[in-house]
Amino acid sequence: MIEVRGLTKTFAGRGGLLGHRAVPALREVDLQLPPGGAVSVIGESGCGKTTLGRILCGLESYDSGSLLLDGRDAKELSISERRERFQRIQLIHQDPYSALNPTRTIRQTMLASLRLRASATKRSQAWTERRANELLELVGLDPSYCLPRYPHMLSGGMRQRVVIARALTVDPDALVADEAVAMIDVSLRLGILGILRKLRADLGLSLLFITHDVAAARYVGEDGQLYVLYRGQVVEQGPVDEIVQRPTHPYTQCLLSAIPVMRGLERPGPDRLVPLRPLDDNVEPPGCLLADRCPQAQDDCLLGRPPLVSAGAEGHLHACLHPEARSVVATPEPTGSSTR
Amino acid sequence: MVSASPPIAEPQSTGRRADARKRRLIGVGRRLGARIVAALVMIWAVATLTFFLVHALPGNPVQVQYETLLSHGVPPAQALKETRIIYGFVSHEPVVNQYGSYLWQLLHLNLGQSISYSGVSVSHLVLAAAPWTVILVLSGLVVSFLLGVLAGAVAAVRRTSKLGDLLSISGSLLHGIPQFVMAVLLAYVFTTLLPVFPFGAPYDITVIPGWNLAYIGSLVSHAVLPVFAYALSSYGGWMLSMKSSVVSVLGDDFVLAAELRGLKPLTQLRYVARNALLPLFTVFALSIGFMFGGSIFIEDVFDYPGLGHLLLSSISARDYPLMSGTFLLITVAVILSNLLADLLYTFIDPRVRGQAS
Amino acid sequence: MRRRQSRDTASETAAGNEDGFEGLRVRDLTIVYGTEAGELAAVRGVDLDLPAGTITGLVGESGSGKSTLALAMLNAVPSPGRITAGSVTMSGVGDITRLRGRALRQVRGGVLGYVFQASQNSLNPLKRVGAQLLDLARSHGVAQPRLILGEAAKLCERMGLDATRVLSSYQHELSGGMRQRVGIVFALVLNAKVLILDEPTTALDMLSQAAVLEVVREIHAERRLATVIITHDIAVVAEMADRMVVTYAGRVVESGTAGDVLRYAAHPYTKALLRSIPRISGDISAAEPLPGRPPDLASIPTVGCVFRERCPLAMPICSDVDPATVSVGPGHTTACHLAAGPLAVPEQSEEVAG
Amino acid sequence: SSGGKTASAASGGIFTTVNEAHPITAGAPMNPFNASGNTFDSYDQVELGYSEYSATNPNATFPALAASWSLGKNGSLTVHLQPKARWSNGAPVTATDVKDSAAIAFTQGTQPSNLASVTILGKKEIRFNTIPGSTNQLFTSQVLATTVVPASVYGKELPSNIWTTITAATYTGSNPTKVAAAKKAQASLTTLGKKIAAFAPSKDVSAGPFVLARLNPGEALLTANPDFWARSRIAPKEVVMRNYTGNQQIWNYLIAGQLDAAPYTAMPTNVLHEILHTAGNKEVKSPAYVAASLAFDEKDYPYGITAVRQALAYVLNRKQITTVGESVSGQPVRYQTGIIDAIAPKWLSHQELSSLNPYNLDPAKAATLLKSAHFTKKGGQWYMPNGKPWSMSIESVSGFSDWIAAGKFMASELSSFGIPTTESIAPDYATYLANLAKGAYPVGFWLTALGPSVADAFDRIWGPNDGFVAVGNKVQHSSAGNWMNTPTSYHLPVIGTVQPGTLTADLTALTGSAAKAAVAKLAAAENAELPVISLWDYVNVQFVNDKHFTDWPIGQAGLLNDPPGVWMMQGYVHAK
Amino acid sequence: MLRTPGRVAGVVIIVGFAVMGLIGPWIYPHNLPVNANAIYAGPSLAHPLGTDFEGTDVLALLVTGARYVLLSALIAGLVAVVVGTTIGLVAGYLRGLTDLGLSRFTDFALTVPGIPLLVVLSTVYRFTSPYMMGVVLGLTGWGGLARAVRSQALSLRERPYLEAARGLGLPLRHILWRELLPNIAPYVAMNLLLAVIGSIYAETGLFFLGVLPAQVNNWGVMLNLAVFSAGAIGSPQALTYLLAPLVSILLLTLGIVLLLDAVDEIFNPRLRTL
Ligand SMILES: Nc1ncnc2c1ncn2[C@@H]1O[C@H](COP(=O)(O)OP(=O)(O)OP(=O)(O)O)[C@@H](O)[C@H]1O
Ligand SMILES: Nc1ncnc2c1ncn2[C@@H]1O[C@H](COP(=O)(O)OP(=O)(O)OP(=O)(O)O)[C@@H](O)[C@H]1O
Ligand SMILES: [Mg+2]
Ligand SMILES: [Mg+2]
Repeated sequence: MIEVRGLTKTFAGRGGLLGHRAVPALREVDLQLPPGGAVSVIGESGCGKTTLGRILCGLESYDSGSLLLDGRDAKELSISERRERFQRIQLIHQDPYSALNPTRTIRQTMLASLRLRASATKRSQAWTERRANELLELVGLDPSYCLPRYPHMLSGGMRQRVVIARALTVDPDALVADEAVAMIDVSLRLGILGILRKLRADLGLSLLFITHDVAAARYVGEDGQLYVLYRGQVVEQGPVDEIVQRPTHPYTQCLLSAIPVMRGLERPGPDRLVPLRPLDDNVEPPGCLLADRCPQAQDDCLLGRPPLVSAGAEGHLHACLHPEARSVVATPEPTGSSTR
Repeated sequence: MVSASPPIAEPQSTGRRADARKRRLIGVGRRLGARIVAALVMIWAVATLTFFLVHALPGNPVQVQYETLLSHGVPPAQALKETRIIYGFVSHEPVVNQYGSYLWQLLHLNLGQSISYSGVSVSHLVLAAAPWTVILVLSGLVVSFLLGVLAGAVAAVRRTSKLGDLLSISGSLLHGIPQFVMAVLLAYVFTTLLPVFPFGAPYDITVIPGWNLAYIGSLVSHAVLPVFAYALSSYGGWMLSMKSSVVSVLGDDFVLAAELRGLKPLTQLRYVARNALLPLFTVFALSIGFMFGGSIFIEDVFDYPGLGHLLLSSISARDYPLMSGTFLLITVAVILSNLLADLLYTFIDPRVRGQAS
Repeated sequence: MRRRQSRDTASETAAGNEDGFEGLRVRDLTIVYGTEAGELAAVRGVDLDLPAGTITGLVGESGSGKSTLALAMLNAVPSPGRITAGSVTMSGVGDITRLRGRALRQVRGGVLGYVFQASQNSLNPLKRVGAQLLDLARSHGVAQPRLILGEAAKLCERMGLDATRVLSSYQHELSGGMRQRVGIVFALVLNAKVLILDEPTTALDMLSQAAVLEVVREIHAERRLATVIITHDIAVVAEMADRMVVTYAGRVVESGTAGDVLRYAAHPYTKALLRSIPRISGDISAAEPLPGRPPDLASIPTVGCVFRERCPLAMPICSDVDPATVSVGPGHTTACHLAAGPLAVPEQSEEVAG
Repeated sequence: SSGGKTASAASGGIFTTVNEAHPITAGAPMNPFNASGNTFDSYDQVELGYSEYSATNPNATFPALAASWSLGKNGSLTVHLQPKARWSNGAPVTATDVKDSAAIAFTQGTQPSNLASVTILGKKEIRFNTIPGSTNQLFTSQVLATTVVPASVYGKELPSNIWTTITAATYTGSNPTKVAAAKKAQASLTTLGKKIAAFAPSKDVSAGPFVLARLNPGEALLTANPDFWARSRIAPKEVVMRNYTGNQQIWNYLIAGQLDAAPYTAMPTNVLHEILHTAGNKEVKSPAYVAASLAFDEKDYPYGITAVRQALAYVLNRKQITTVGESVSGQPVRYQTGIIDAIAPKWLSHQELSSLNPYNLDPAKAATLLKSAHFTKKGGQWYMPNGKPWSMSIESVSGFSDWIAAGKFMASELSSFGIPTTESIAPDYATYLANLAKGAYPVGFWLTALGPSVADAFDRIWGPNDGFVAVGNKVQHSSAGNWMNTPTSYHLPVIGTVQPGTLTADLTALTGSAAKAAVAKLAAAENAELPVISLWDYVNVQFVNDKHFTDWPIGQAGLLNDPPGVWMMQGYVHAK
Repeated sequence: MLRTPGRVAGVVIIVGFAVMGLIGPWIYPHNLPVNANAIYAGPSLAHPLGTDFEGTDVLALLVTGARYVLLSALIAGLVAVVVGTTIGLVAGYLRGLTDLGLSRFTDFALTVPGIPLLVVLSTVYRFTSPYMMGVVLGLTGWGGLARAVRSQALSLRERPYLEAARGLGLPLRHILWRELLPNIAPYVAMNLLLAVIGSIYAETGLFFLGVLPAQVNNWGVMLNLAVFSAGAIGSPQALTYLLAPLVSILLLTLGIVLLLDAVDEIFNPRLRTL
């Protein structure tokens, strides 16, 4: 079980020059990732998704709050325990092109950590080779083709599979996929998503799925939770389908309205909203962070930051003073048929 | 506060803009200040290095100077005073004091007195020599920069043609020739084989210095060879960097975008040129340093009376105050030119400037 | 002044030859790239109509030749590529592939507005947006370049941008969504008739994407443009386009109204592509991955159906004979042997013979 | 660049030459007492007279500011100045100028060694008095070598009691209070000397044929002084004085035909050929009173052994060494006498000369000598009597290309003889001298046979560098400054015991046959004991160019050793 | 790797000089023979490149002088690369205060102009040993590399693959040597070659200036003697003496330059053909 409570992170601001404004990336985020569970995080660019993922993997520090790993605060772990524990949370990076060392063959990449594992568990050299083959096959690659090759000789989709296989070499119990398919060709995305789905089902891995693509989140974690992040704050959370079908927070509603509709196959949601104005992160409204962009904003929204409260349905929370359920996502066209 | 409607009102955004501009200005100011402080620290470090260098010299010349004066029957107090005039410090004082008085003298731009040019202050000598080096370095730099950048741009644009190949090869070849070799070759060709250019003085003594054609012509004709020795030996570097810079800028999206928007070829060229030249400024800064260092060779071969020449003559005369003063000035020149280029860069590249906002 | 005049007269004479079609017409376009393995076709025998007032969506996987096709519309295929056959005819201008020099330059930006695949970096990083707009105006001989700033400011405000701020900004001071909109401003500020958007939203998040698409839709309607949206994201096209063109390996494999193509997809590739996209609602397990890899120049078959290697329904004829483009509905065509019917006799099309 | 190209036959135009004395430094004071002062001897800086470099009469002097002079009975010298001599500001040159100049000489340590005081006898007449009881054969030449500067400029720099101080400083008695006072006076003169050396007059005031007009870091321009006493003799209208920092620059100027007269420069033969190839260039030779020698520190084993030094003299091929080192202006030494070969016959009789050992090349003889001194040769390598292998290092100086080349060549010669030898090069002459004085080099180069005075020549061997210092009229031997460490007396086969140090000191006061006898003894001592091995005598090779000027003092050996300004004062150098 | 003729030429030149430096001193006697009758002789069968001021064969001087030049340049290159890479890597990878300190130090090293510093140092050391010369040259020449390596390390350490390596729990040793270094290897190798060229220039330059004693046999000394003692600039007789070391320096640097562009190919798998 991975859990964060009140997680807050502020960046000093890029450029490092004096007089630069601090950037709050996460504000008091609470999140639970149960074993075998899936949590998807959506939000617009810069809302802190990557930061959250990296903190969970132990790759980034945080200012306050706590990160509990199987109930133990990560800050209380010894260095070796931390390393060992964080090893079991692996990050799948968005960019498959830079996630593999260009100077090393896939075999070298795969074997580096397998060897470590083998020596720790007193297993033979042959085991590492076998395991590498196994893992590559697991992600749908042909080991004999991939192993001797350098990353640049593989396609983006293949590389992302290698990245997943590499993450599996340390037998992780959780994966953090940060926009893992954003840079993969559309036709190949589903293949990768399928692997993640399969890993959850077959190996019981838990998955933190960071994405812009709600449908993809639904595909890999239909049974999981969906968190909506806005400017580092969780504004709405709950079971995926609950949030998709009955979003209550205006921000979530805008996000979901923004999903293109396959006109002809789908019918737009009846309450679909117009797109939001661009975010100006130079201004920080005193109350609700969305107040300056919110189509539903009222005077009291500027008074204080709304807390995350129950939205009625089981596990559905939102942070809005004036919530209103809307049906914004598209629904399948009943006549959907592929022949005329 | 409560009444503020969610859409941001116009005056507020103007305020923000002004604020941003102010922040940017403050940023630039801070950056400038930081650079100047860094340069001062660097100068201090070099002064310290020079001080300890003189201390490390065999048979500590300061001590020797003091003893020599004593042996000439000069009373100790007087000897102390004269040694201090020459070096700015006296070596049998505690090191802290020596260092302190050395820095104190430096603060007053006092580099001590030359031994070989007795009675002449080092500051006087280096200041007299510095303009010649600056003339050489700057004109050499400008000539090589212009030639190299032009040739590099052409080589990049025409990189698949014969002309491009030719230019690239010329660049690589010239780049591989050390400055002193270039100087010797030029000297051989143009003072012996075809004696067209004079050398040995910065200008003909029979012309009267001033804003007259004869003087300027004489200055130019005497500087041609050393300047070209510089220019040719650094041309290759400029050419190659410019070529690779242009090639990389040509691959940038905005260049294609400019073409697709139908901008005039000249405008497109300006876009490419400015972007390609920008990274060369860092190289520019470093190369000024290089050239100050390299001026020794050129000045030696062509007997041009700049700082390098002075440094060499101070060394062969074992004129340690002059030597350390010249070395200090050469290094400070490098620091100052780096500072200048750095500041220039800040003003030229909005992205660097933008870091402040 | 003289420049404008000469262009006006040119357009008058060109207009006289038109058959009433307004917009951009691509005919039988073939584009090759010179590679180590010789000249390989990235776009082959493409016919395309981009009528004014219509948004056409061009979908295809990476490497299917979308950008190449788009650049060809401006006669700007970068070397080592070149147009080997076909024409791109703009109403009132003529065949763009034959234009050279200033005439070509005036068409680019003046008549054809292009928004870049990587519009994120389509501005000169060292100049303010406003100054670059002035450059644009001067390059196109606008009588009073300054007026263009007002025009641009209007466009900016249309797109929800703070015009004063944007025009006095450098590229790096703008966010991704803003840059994309500025890219559109540049494409339209000179009253272009055709708007070509090459993957306008790939690097954007959902909200920015929706906002940019909204802006495009509005301006398109307002100016009665001929708009092409090039993307690999079929959903974007489905949302936006009136007509939809599916390309694969440099060929148009299917085209028709967006509704028709989505609902009655005729080509196995279109069908598979549609299936491979997970949906926001409905049965999520219906999604199915598309097998195999996207094509690259070297592996595109030169004879026969280009999709046959990934096609679940491939037949022997597919490897020998180029499928002809056949009509499967009003304005809906596809290039598949199956659609042509099992008895369809392959017509030797000219480009294969040549 | 200019090379006198605008010269007209009538005026003579520009005379281009090179200043060999010191670098031309923009900003250095126009002051002859400054080490790099921007005044030029014989052009805008004149002495009372210039030495004739006579081998036999060291006092022979060409008149300059001094039109004539006469020796008094008490040894004093009365000088009559050129009646028409004027400074370039129009003021006449007077006895006061000379007196102040004499005082300045004291502050610079360049005064005649036994000068006591100066008495003004008239506006143009002045007497130099000697210290009573002192003897100095060279008093006349030393007095006449005084550089004269204008009292109107320099007088202000001198304190009014300067002559009192000088008198105090020259005290040589043993009264302790006076000795203490002398020390104090000397110290104050040294301090004053520094002040004067640093003094920078605002403009050049010259009594010479030219005045400095302007200079840049590479050249100085002098224009003819209209007030010069013998204006009509001076052909050039202007003089361009070029700076040089390395010999090769002078070669290049000469090859380009840009110099009307060039001072002596070392050069290889190929360069000489190039120079002579240039139109108008002419080589002018005169004897130079100096020889290049190899000197030993006899404290260093085994160089204290006479046989060793003799053996080395037999091994070294002086002819070839000279060819390699100084082929153009060197003459291999024939007689090892301590004076240059050119004047040896003037001092030594034919019989004396022929009795000298010529040390002709004879490696076999060298081997015999070494064996007799218990050296052994094994496997082509010589071992010293103490059993250690004998290897050598020859010291020379960076920038002295002739020494370096010769040194390298000798190293090769000695190595192939069986003494592995390397050449070691000191970074500069000052360091070389300092290390030499410290006794750091067993074998090194040394300039000997300085002349024309034979006393000076032997002083290079048995003088201060060998620990013999003249204090008053007596010579003392001390270890201070002694790096040659020769024995204080030799026992020579025919001549008997010779004490070279004392004899050398006495030589300054000897004349006639007494001097000749002393020279004979010293020459024999040098020849037998070889404290130094002379390698070559220098020949003063100068170049003149006939393009713009003619009538060079060719054949005037003495005059050629003086700078061209003196030639002109003597009526030579005419416009073509 | 050796596909282009240029690279073959480069390798041939470098190997040729290396052989010269290695065995050259053995094929000639320790003391090269002198001959006062053949001073500045022109090229002949006995002396293919003529003779010098004492009649020594110029070819022999060239060959025996190669060792000093090559050895010290190689040492200088190695020292510069080791120091520069270490400082750059440590600064870039560890960041923070270490980086600040090391970066300032690097700036300082870059600012002090090398040649004048060496000229001044020559008053302290005499550099008769190529080892000493090499070490000093190396210690004055590492700045550029350190700066380049630092910025490389800084950007590389943020690369996802390095982050992944850390995430997989791979030891620091592995990360630095196996993951990071191979990526900057082309840089380092290229800089090694550049440092070698720079050292050749600096060292021959110093000897050429004559601030270093001419005791050793070395191309720079030959140049110095040719220009300043033999009057080679003014007289064609000593021309071969001048040209021999000059052409050697040019050839050697040409060889290195020709090899430079092969370096990237050696280290970059992208450019390597499988
Ligand atoms: N190393 C950093 N230094 C300073 N600011 C940072 C840093 N990393 C992220 N930020 C800032 O923190 C905020 C959150 O960044 P983060 O990368 O987590 O967003 P994201 O949701 O992943 O965005 P995207 O969808 O673009 O990937 C942003 O405003 C970003 O600019
Ligand atoms: N300069 C070039 N040289 C050689 N081949 C090229 C060149 N540019 C593109 N190609 C090839 O042409 C084909 C079409 O490329 P194009 O960029 O038009 O595809 P695309 O559909 O726009 O792909 P993407 O979705 O990745 O932008 C690809 O196979 C590509 O590899
Ligand atoms: Mg992110
Ligand atoms: Mg594309």
